[in-house]
Amino acid sequence: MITKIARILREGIYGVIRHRAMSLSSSSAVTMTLMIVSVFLILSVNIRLIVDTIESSVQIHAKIEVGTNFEQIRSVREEIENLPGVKSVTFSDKDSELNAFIEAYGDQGDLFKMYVGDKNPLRDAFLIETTSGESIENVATIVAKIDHIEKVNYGGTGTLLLMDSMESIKTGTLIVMGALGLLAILLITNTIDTTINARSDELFIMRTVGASNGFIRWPFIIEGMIIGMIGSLIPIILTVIGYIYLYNMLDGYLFTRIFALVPIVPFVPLLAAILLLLGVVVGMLGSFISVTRKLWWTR
Amino acid sequence: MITKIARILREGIYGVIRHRAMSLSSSSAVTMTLMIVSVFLILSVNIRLIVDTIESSVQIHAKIEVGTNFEQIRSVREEIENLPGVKSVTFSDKDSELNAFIEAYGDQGDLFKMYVGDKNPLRDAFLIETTSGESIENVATIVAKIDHIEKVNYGGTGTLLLMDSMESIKTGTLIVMGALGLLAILLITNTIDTTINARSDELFIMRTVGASNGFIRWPFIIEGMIIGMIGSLIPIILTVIGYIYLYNMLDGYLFTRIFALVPIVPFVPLLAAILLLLGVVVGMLGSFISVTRKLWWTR
Amino acid sequence: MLEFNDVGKQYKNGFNALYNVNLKIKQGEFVYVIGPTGSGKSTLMKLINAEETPTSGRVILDDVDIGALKSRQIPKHRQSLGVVFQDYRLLPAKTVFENIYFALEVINIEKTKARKRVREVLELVGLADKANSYPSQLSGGQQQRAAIARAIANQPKLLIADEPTGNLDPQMSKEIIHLLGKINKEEETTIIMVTHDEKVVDFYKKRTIILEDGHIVADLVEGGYRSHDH
Amino acid sequence: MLEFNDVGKQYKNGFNALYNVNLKIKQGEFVYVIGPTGSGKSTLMKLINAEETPTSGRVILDDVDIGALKSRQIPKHRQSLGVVFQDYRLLPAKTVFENIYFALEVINIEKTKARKRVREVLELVGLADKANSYPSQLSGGQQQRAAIARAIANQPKLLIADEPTGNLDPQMSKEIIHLLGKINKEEETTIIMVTHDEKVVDFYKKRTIILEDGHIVADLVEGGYRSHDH
Ligand SMILES: Nc1ncnc2c1ncn2[C@@H]1O[C@H](COP(=O)(O)OP(=O)(O)OP(=O)(O)O)[C@@H](O)[C@H]1O
Ligand SMILES: Nc1ncnc2c1ncn2[C@@H]1O[C@H](COP(=O)(O)OP(=O)(O)OP(=O)(O)O)[C@@H](O)[C@H]1O
Ligand SMILES: [Mg+2]
Ligand SMILES: [Mg+2]
Repeated sequence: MITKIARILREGIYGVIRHRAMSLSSSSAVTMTLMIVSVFLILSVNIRLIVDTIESSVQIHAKIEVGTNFEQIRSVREEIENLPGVKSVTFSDKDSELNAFIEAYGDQGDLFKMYVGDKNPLRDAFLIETTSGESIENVATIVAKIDHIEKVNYGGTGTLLLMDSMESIKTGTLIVMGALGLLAILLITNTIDTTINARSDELFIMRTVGASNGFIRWPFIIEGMIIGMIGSLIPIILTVIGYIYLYNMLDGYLFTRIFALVPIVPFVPLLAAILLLLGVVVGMLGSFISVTRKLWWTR
Repeated sequence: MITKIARILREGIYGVIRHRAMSLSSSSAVTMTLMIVSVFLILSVNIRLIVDTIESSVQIHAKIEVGTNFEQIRSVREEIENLPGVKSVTFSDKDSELNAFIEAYGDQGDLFKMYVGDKNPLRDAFLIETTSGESIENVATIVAKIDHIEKVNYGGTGTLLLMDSMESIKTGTLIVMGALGLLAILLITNTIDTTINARSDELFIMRTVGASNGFIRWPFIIEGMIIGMIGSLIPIILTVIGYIYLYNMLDGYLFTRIFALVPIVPFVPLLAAILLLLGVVVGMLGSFISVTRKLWWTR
Repeated sequence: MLEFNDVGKQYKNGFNALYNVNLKIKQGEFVYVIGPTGSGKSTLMKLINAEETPTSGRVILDDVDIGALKSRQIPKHRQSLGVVFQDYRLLPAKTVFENIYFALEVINIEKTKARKRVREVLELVGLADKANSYPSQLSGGQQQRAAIARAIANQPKLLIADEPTGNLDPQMSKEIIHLLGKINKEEETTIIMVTHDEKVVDFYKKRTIILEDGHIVADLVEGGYRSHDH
Repeated sequence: MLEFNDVGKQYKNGFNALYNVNLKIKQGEFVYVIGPTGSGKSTLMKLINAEETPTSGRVILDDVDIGALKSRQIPKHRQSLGVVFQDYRLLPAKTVFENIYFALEVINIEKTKARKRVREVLELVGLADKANSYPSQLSGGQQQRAAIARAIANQPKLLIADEPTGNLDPQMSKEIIHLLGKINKEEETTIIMVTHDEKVVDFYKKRTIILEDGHIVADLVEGGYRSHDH
């Protein structure tokens, strides 16, 4: 058993070394493919984080009827907090509402100063954060029907549209990632296939000398794994160094303090693991498929 | 001459046909690479369009001093229009300013109704559109110094940050596109190289039989072109059909009426041309480089 | 031990290489197969090696119908054979030593024993000094001897050799034939050898089968190249 | 016409295949090169074909130093040669016809003339019926004859044939030697032929150069395999 494994490993390593040019060439194909995957992964994960940030920044603004007493407010708050899709509920009395209003309208804000004090026409309100952009509309509708709630506002159709586009972006990145992942797998498989195809005479000779399919196959599978592993090294190194560099250079934020980058840990180790796995496992699989198909046509 | 070209074409075509499996395999590698390029191109071009749309929706708001007469307003307007980076200038008198204000603040807008008429504290203003997000700050600074302009406003640092991120996104897509293009070129070259590598014995035999490098090289270059061409067919078809379908399904808009998709013509034909060119030219080049290098090592 | 029953072989392109071949070879025999180029000698060998299947008739080795072997049964069959291929079929990325060692690994021979055996057969064919050369670094005759060494390494019951001396000088040819004769005698290995070498056939007289255009035209127990007249 | 001046050849792995070879071959000569396997015969041929370069001394053909030819000058040189390689070197993806046609296209022969010539040489080596077969569909001897046909197709001034009859039966060998003899006489082609075939060397007596371990040990104008004793 151990001698068998030793043989397989030895032959696999020899195969890579003795067909240096070929191995290097297919390794670099794997490298390029994984570079693309890596760039795409970094982009899409960060886009998703940004989208999440934007989504979670949207709040539902629920005005409370005038004359609702403290007890009632507390029970309404509890009711809202227990709704599915609600992340947090904050109470904001009418004074802070006015302040927020004045602040928000900057320049023109002064026009409202006259309302400060008893003339304040605004209402106490709840600020409700939802867990996802999708639940905003739902939560808003339900909250609107709760007793003592006068009016619910969440930026109207504009916000909903924004939320819709954010969801679309998320789905979009998922679809593109899936398609790209598939293409990457096919590309790597194809690369390994070409490598082995170029050596089908060896497979043939081994067969005619009495080697069984299993005997022939394993060293090639090891070869595919090694090629995949070598091919994933550069993308991994570049990804790790590149992302850490970028992260530190940008101080962890994209454009503004609002959009944080995905933190280095655990993202970068995970990414490295994915790249390695893609290289090794797909390399192995490509090898297996290719050899099996070749042997299928060899008597 | 004609017989020479005929030979080259014939041999190139034969080469592809007689090494069917190999040709198909490398064609599909080209296909996958170009699929990735295509998806990326579609994404980035549309992202750039959206970014442009967002950028151009930002206006500079320049208030005119009270008491500026019609003549003066006209001359100021002309002066602004002649500034570099200015796309259009619209005059908006204080009544329409108030209306816009009331409308923009929706719900709370009613609070301003009391100002309608002579009590209107607002100013006449110019709405200035710039050609790009980058020029906003510049134009604003210059306009602020023009006589009879009281105050200039463009949404403040928030808008500038947005503009910054938009520019970053544009640069980002350009960098990613460049890197991806390079990777694609390397991948295709590598694929063709592997294909020819697997047939280096043929090159060697041709040499030993007295064929000159030029004689050997040309058919292989044609082969590379054919493989590249075949490889670009599927991406072209999928891209054309896919984009037209998507465009029609979404009715030309992404999420909202604000974000238009890049129109089918001339985008799709151009994209098809780029894919074909990438396949054919890079296939040719890969072939050329590979054969030349192989011949370099063959006596 | 080996039997051809009415065997015909037509290649995929329609060419008929063998017609109605009937043949019986007993355990321990040494048989020459001779005939003009293209007469079907290698085709006959390929049928024994299960590389090609007969289009009619049956090839039977020790009660096993070789033509009917399933793909996954073939390795077992080949492991009991030794084959010298006309085109050598050495693995280009392995040294001479490794090429022969490979054939022993296939039948699961213990490491030190296998190494010893490889050195033994290399000595036998006079190639000990080229053990670590790759096939591309060998002369034609050296490659041929490496192929012979590989074929005899696993001490097969049946050895088929397709033109094993075509690239050897007369002296070396003689030695190789001598070696095969010894193996045939001492280990009772059945040997079927395709050859064009009149000298060999005339000198070491053995049973000789003559093929012409896919037909067996003579099967001479007394042997000799010239004993058959066109 | 062809001259070896003190030629030595050491391969990259350090093996010394030729020592101090001195040789003069005149226009129109027919020369056998014989010797045990691994004695350096093919190496000698490869030096003439500019496939290998001498590590010492010079190989001169018609005043041209072959070893000093630049890579881009080599094709011209080879176009004036005809070479039968020991390992045939047929293009696997071309039919027999196309393989030979290729050698004529290389020297820019007009299409209809080239086609005629291909048919002619195929006829000469008895391979007309296999014109459209691929090398993998040929028997060993047929591949060898295809290689011979390709070598003589361009009517070279100098023909070097490395073991051209190793896979041919005696009858066919005789015919091929006869054919080469005719070419030698009628077209004044200089022919250098490596062979192990004692019969041929003894029967068609020609100048015979004997190599052993990289040394020329005899250069017999009268010829014959046995005339040299070990
Ligand atoms: N794969 C193939 N497809 C078609 N025809 C083939 C194939 N292999 C061999 N042939 C033909 O079958 C005939 C017999 O071939 P085979 O190789 O058995 O000859 P042979 O007796 O071994 O000749 P040689 O002495 O030249 O090796 C030949 O005419 C050959 O062209
Ligand atoms: N590329 C190479 N690298 C190293 N050694 C080589 C190489 N080619 C040939 N040799 C060695 O050089 C010696 C002469 O080889 P060569 O091919 O010239 O022999 P040969 O006389 O043609 O033999 P044969 O009759 O067997 O064809 C041999 O011992 C061989 O192992
Ligand atoms: Mg044969
Ligand atoms: Mg030789």
